[in-house]
Amino acid sequence: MFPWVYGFSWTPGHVIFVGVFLTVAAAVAVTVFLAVFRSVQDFRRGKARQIAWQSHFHDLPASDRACRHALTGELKGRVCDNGFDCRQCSVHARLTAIETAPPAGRLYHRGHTWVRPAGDGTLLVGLDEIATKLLGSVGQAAAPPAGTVLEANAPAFTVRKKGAEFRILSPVDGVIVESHDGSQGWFARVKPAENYSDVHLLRGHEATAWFQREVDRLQMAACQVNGMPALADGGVLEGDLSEVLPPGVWESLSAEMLLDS
Amino acid sequence: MTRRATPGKAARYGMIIDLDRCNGCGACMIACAVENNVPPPDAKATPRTGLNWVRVFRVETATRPAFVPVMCMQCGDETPCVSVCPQNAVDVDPSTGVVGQIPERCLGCRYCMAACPYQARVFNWRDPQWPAGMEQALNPNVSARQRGTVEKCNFCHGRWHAAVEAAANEGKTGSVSYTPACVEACPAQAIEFGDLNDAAFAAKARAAGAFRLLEPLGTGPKVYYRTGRAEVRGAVSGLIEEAKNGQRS
Amino acid sequence: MVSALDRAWIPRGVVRAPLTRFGLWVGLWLGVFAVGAYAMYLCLADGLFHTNMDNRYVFGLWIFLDLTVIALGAGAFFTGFLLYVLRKKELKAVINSAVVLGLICYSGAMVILAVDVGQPLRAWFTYWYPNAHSMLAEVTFCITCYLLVLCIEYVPILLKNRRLRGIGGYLVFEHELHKLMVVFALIGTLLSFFHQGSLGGLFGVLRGRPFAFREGFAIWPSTFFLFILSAIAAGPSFIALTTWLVEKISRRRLISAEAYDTLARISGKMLMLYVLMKSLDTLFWLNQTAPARGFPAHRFYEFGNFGGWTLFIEIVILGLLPGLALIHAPLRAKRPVLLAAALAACAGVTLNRFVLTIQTMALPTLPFDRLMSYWPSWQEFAAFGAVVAYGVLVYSFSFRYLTLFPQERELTRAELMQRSQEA
Amino acid sequence: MKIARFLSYFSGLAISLAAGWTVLPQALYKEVPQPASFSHAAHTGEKGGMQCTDCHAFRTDGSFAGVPKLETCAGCHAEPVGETASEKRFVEEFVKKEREPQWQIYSRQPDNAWFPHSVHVTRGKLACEGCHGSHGKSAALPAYRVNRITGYSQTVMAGMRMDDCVACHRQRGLSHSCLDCHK
Repeated sequence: MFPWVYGFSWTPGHVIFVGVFLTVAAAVAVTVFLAVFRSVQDFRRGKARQIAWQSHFHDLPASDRACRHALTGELKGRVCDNGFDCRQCSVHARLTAIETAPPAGRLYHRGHTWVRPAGDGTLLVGLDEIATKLLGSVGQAAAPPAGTVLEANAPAFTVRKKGAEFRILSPVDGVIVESHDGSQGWFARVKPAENYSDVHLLRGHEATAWFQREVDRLQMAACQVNGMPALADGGVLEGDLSEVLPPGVWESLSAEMLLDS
Repeated sequence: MTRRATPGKAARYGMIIDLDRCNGCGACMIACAVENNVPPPDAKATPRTGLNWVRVFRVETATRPAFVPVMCMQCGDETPCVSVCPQNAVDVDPSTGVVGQIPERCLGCRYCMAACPYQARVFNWRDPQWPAGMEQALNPNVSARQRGTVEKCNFCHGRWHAAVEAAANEGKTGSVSYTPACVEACPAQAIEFGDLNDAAFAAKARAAGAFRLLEPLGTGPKVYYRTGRAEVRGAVSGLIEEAKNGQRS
Repeated sequence: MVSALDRAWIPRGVVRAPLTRFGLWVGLWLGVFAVGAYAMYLCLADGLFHTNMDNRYVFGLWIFLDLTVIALGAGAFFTGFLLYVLRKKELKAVINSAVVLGLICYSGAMVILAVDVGQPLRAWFTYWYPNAHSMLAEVTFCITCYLLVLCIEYVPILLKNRRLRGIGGYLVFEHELHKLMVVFALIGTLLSFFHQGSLGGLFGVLRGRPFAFREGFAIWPSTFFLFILSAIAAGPSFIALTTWLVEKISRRRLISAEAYDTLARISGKMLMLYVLMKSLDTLFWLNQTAPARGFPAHRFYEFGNFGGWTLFIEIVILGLLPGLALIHAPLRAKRPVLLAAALAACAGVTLNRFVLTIQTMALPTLPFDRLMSYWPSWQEFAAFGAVVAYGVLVYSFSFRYLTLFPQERELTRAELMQRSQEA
Repeated sequence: MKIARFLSYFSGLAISLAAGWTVLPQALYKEVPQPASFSHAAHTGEKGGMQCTDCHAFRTDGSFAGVPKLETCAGCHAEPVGETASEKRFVEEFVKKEREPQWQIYSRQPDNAWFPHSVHVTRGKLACEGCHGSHGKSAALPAYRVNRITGYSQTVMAGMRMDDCVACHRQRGLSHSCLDCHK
């Protein structure tokens, strides 16, 4: 194969044959090397987390990636391609340009967490009703300790229940200043980051529409289970869902709701 | 680059087998096996797994049967086995015209065997074994082959080596002559061995009644057959018109 | 403990068989594998006399099946080419499965080849002292390179596993590798093109075997191109067929009807093209190539077992008919028709490989020689069984723990919804 | 910090390479002692004045005899001719007892290689040094280290690998197909 190996000759056939092979081998090696190199670069530039989330996000079923403006009916059937991060979304910016009213009450993240200004410059972060129904109360042990840096859309902490594991996504950028067991509805008090923005969070009638859809999904899944309190108005879900739903359905449903595919 | 044969000028060794003389005794097969260190067949060997470098076929014809010894034809043109070998274990020796098969380079893929229209190549399906003491009687001029490699007739190349060495020992130059074992052993003297570059031998090979096996394939075999019987030529040569002639006569 | 671990590795939102049933399934195939591994050991440690191959049948069951699985495994490169290069998005539904199938087919073929050659420890000779004129050298180079490419293509599928994706930079590497997948798709296409062709060329260049020999273009005989065509015609059919089989065994729905339709349509078109070319080639060979070498057509087909019917079945029954069924939209819309046609297409390629290997070996070239038959030994069957078992095991584990069919989750949910509405 | 990491990386690499370079050959080869010590230098050149062919002779039929038998040695060394202890021991151990020394042959070729000395030396007029290097001037026999797998000597004299044979044949325009040298 090489000039120094017995039997090699500089005939066109030999040269083409070996040349093509070495080119292919080199191309494969270079491409793999490039992938490794780029991965290292991503880490250096701190893009690793964003890439990981985008990758997760793209694996979600299309129905789970519905744009907030599709939920409210402003747009038809739009699937989000920004990883639920409306802060960089031009469509969102265009549609909300006229909206000036300051947000009131809770702002919801698509991973079923919420944020509420505590009034003293900090933010309270908690699990919403659906997440609580699915997981029960989180407990102090699971909540992240003070000093933990949170990044929007990145995992904030992990909940284990009935052998299943779910990671809870953080709704905001910031640092936890106080963690709580969730008994009062919130699990962390967060000092927002400097570039804190809440435009990616659902509010007002968006939140209502989204919440309604999520309840519908739960209802749909719950319908097949005997003895499940399925309420026509979709308002209240009774009981601990992990007890009522069959384990497979409960885990799959919880994972989808919490955006943990 | 010019290639010069080691001693003297290049030869093109060939054979002429007289089918009218061959009586199918099989002495050539035995002499070949002894000369070339072919191990005796094991208990389970069949004619299809045996290590025969030369095989004598019995061919039925319209009259009485003919016997056809078939060995490697040392194809001269577009040698089918040489181009297919993936790792150059087969080549044509320009100084003798013999197709060389080097078992030590052989992978045992058997592609060359599939390529050979004469089925002149055999494979070592198992480890070669000799009865106790018989290793002492092996021919030192021929190296024994390993299991998993292909081997075939090379016109008793060990004898050629011996002839070259003997000539050098005597300080002689020029071409050497030697006789393959099968030629020597044939009691009917049906096989003639010679150099096709030699005009007299070449003329004999191309004389009337001579033919080669499967000539239309274009492999240029250097083993010639001759017979005076048209029906034998028809049944053996593989030529369609010959076959028709053979049936008519 | 084990079941918790098992559960943690299964992708979210899909339903898999209980661990015990999966264990039984794996155990069954491990048994098949063990028997075959023993047969392989016999051949490697003792010699190839354990097979029923002989100096006439130098290629037997193994080479025939190797050629077949490599042809069927062509679905991997062709799907990759259609998806990444021609941007046929519908095929995203099967690409992962196709890659795993390709990996299994190629690695399995390599394992069998390693047993089949007499001196496997000398395999590196082909790299060190290659004969550039040999089709087999080209096949060796291309297949090993392509196996490497398939392994690389398998990496992103593996890294997307639910547990592995959480580890360090796995997902980032997966992301970067996936962005470059078009390079591998192109290299894979180039390599596959050449080795599928060279496998055909392997027989087409045998000038000493008029039954296999074909004229061609430059250094490539016509079988070179026919093998490529037939492989890419059967590849999508094989993927449709295996997907259906996995659906039946796992009792899940895995891909949409549209994905089936796309696979069938592509397969049908390529099959029709192949049948046309194959017919032309056969006519030319029977009337021109073979007679010129002293072998009129009737000499090939005057043997009882290998009569002209093989040609008819190969081209018409297993070529033209499934081709017609697959290009006709209303026909292929019927699932049983689609599956039967896909099966016929795969069988047609299998028969083609059988004819070129076994029939070529069976037919005598010397006019005074005769047709010979061959039946593989149990070791040959068992060794191939081991490769099948290996493939089933790799696929089973991949299917259980990796996302081979991205549409499965949505289909599962739709199914659950439907069932709940019916209840 | 960075330097420390580099250092640890390269020292690790160096240790691995060194280990691979030294340990592996040690494991692959085993040393076999020669039956007696022998100095080519003492016999040839100005000191001994002998030619290679005086001991490594061609037989009367023209073939090459290889390493000399005991009788050749005994021709001069029936009694010690010098003062060295090794010679004395050789005479005591082998010559007196008529015990043939089993020399290990550095230049032993594989069974399938055909190398006639007469073709190369008598006819081709090749000098011994062309293939055997300066073996004839060595003061002591080098260690004979045999490959545990192949059974061949590790120290092959200069110019005795297949590549060397082929290169020489090519250079001289001689035939170099497989069968020219393989049997």
